[in-house]
Amino acid sequence: MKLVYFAWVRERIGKETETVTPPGEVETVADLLAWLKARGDGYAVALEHAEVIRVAVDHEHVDHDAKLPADGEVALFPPMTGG
Amino acid sequence: MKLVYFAWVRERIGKETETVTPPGEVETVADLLAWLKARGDGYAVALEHAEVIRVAVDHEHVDHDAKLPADGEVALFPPMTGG
Amino acid sequence: MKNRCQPLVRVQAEDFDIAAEIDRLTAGRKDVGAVVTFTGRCRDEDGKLAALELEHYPGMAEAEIGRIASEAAERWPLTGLTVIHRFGKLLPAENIVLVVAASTHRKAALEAADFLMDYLKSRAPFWKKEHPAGGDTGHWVEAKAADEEALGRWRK
Amino acid sequence: MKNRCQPLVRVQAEDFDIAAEIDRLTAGRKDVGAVVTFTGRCRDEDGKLAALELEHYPGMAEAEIGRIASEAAERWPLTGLTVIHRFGKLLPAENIVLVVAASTHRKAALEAADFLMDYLKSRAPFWKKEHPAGGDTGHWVEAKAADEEALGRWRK
Repeated sequence: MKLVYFAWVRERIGKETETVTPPGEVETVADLLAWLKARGDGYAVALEHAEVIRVAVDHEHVDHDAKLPADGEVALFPPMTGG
Repeated sequence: MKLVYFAWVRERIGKETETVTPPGEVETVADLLAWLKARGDGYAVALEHAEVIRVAVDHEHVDHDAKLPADGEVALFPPMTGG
Repeated sequence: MKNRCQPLVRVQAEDFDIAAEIDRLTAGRKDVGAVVTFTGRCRDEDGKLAALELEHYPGMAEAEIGRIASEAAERWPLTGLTVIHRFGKLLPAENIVLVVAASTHRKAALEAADFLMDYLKSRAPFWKKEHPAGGDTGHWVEAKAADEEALGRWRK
Repeated sequence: MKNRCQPLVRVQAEDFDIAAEIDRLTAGRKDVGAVVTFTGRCRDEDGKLAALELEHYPGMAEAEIGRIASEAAERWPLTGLTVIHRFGKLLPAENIVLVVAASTHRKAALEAADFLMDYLKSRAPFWKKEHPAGGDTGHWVEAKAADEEALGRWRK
């Protein structure tokens, strides 16, 4: 699974993208966020308030209770401030 | 008192402007419309439905119960269709 | 509102230049976060309309648009406001009216433009005569009850 | 709506030309009665801001704006719709975003532009970093609850 990060999520985790293979019990977006948070300091800071993190799967917004795709690109980012 | 007419009010009355001196009992805009209506065929047609006629005194919209000015420019026209 | 902008109002036969009017309100300004333009244009009504003739009340047209624009400048914190209304004979695809509203934040500019258009429709002394394709005699456009009702949204 | 227009969406670093974008939706067209443009610009916040950096999610930015624009084209009878969003470093007085909505009647164009801006603010994957005057380190702009709440107006 390819992960991509934007804005302060990217800065706190310290990388733009990475490929991960979460264990089988990581089924939903919320599971993924919890699993990533335990991976180290940068992740812990970036995902401290996991509920505000927005997630897109293959370029589409998804809720935290959405099932993760078997494969594809999962993006994590702060609330958007465009326009 | 100078009267000016626009759009179909102007076309039906058959003139753009005229100066009139209504009798003393013509005190309000409604009085003026009633008095004009009796002046001839064009006026009768133009002012048949006097309630829809819009009136401005010296370039400002006024209601039909407004007092007429001693002097000045009184304009009669249909509901506006600008914009 | 103390720092309300001074609206620019023009009533003219000639066309206007939208880009130039935006520039007038924004050039060199670092406090303008949002610019809204509304352009009203002459339609041909599926080929049924050959031209539109816009009669206006000179003097009152400028004064009334000025009053409407000043009210908008009092109600919304605008950094600039321009209203241009044309008169005379206009062909399909020609511009009729332009509103440019500039402000720090987006809602003020959008609402002010919306308000201006509602009031121009029902309060500015202009009357449209439609000249049908085929040369038949023109007829005056009737005011729509919906246009008058639209003003109700803005009454405080 | 069967005859819905095909929106044009662009995500780019370079500036846009508002007049050219209006022309694209109106040139030679006799069925367009109203054109609304909304331009979002970079403000200097009374001199406190030196620049704005706009990060975006390439690919998703175009896709998400396309979805928002398509929804607008379904909800309102537009004759044309263009959305351009810039990214990269922008200075005060520079343009950030442009929406051009064209329609037969005025309300559709105004409401569609309003809808587009509300959704772009809260759904398009762009993030603003403010670089303060004086060279201090930049900070990410926080999303406003009011922007999220603004979407409620459009829920059917």
